[in-house]
Amino acid sequence: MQVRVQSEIFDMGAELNRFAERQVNAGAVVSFSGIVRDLATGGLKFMVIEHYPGMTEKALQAIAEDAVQRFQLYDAFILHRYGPLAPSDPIMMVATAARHRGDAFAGAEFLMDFLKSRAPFWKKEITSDDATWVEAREADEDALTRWKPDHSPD
Amino acid sequence: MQVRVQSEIFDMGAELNRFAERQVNAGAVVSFSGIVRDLATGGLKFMVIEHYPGMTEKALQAIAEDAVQRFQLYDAFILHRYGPLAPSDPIMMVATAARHRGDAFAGAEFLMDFLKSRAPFWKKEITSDDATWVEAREADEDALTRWKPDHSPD
Amino acid sequence: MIELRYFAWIRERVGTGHESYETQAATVADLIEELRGRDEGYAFAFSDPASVRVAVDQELVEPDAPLKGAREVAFFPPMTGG
Amino acid sequence: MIELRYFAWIRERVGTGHESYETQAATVADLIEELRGRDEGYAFAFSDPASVRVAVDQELVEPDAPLKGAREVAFFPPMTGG
Repeated sequence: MQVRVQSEIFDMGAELNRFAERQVNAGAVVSFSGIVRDLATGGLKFMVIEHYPGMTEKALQAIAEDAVQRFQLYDAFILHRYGPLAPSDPIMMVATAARHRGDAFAGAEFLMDFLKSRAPFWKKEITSDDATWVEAREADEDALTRWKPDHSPD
Repeated sequence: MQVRVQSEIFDMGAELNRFAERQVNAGAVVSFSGIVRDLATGGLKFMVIEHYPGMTEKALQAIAEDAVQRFQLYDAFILHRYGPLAPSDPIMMVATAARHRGDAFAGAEFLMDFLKSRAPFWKKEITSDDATWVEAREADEDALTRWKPDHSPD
Repeated sequence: MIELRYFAWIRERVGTGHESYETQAATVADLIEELRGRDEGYAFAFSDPASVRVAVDQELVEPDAPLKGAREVAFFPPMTGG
Repeated sequence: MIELRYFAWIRERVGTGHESYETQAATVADLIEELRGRDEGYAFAFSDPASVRVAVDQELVEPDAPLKGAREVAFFPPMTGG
């Protein structure tokens, strides 16, 4: 299990390969990568991600451990950037390894849902004449309910 | 949209990067990679994958088109190998790109579910003293039902 | 003449990957019944119809699919890719 | 003394990222109420309690969480990573 927080850009393919090469006998590897999108109106100059050093690493570690235990993953990986990011830059990625694909997919979705709403990162979008904090989407908070123990899965 | 069928080994990280670089303004990229596992008893020497040239490419193309339309994906990619594969070799991968993560994940799971049970590939496991065709898992056929229109999603 | 194709253990039991075959069978199920009568290998290959999948001209079909106009019929076990 | 930390637009409204602060407040909610009274910046930062998240010693807590023994309390808007 590995979590990393860095300002530097990263190579998602190289990270995926490193993750997959660490695995022993996992049949399924899933990755998710988040990428800086331009605004609907166009004109995004860059994005700035603020985080809470210290708490961030602990939160990511806890989320990764939780995913590994819940879905009997062989391994989980979380990488998240902070600081200024250009449009089309990778923001973050997660990867999971499991015996079968169902657990690898569920584990990756779980990582993303918790990372979105429970890890201390905040995005700000900078255009040539404006700087706006991204608002949390209600859908992201709602996504957490599906992982509650009393929520019967489909 | 791209589908590829090949006997050569491939580099999943390089494929993921090529796929991601083709995208314009996708916020979410998901990949799944399937890897040759050793048998529970150990002793897998290699795996052989047989396929149905001609039908394979058509089936994969149809599955990719279906996924793009259902989940409004920006793009989908399927790569599957055939012939002899060594333990811990990558067997296949899929990738999806979408605006938001939910569609990218659902699209990738859809690709996998249909590829497993609707694309003409057959796996044979070769040990030093045996050669056994892998049996289809009932769970794989069952997985398709969740994508039926009358099946209300969770 | 229809081109018949066999894959995986159905191919191994039949003993060939493809052959040209003359038939008056109206449906896939009729053709399977006919093939079963050819010899022990075919009988073994088609002994459990539930584990035989069929494609007509490279499209998956059900056993009651008609054969009229078909150029290629393929028989194989449930698929195990991915 | 508790170390207070502020992030994102709460930090911008308060005007600082961190400060040491002396308080007798028993709970997080009491502390927020106290901070709101300090000046216009704090009042603005905490004007909508529903959009304030709080961590005590780097663990997310609810507003009724006690402050006894806390070394670090952080205030921030709903998180938007990923």
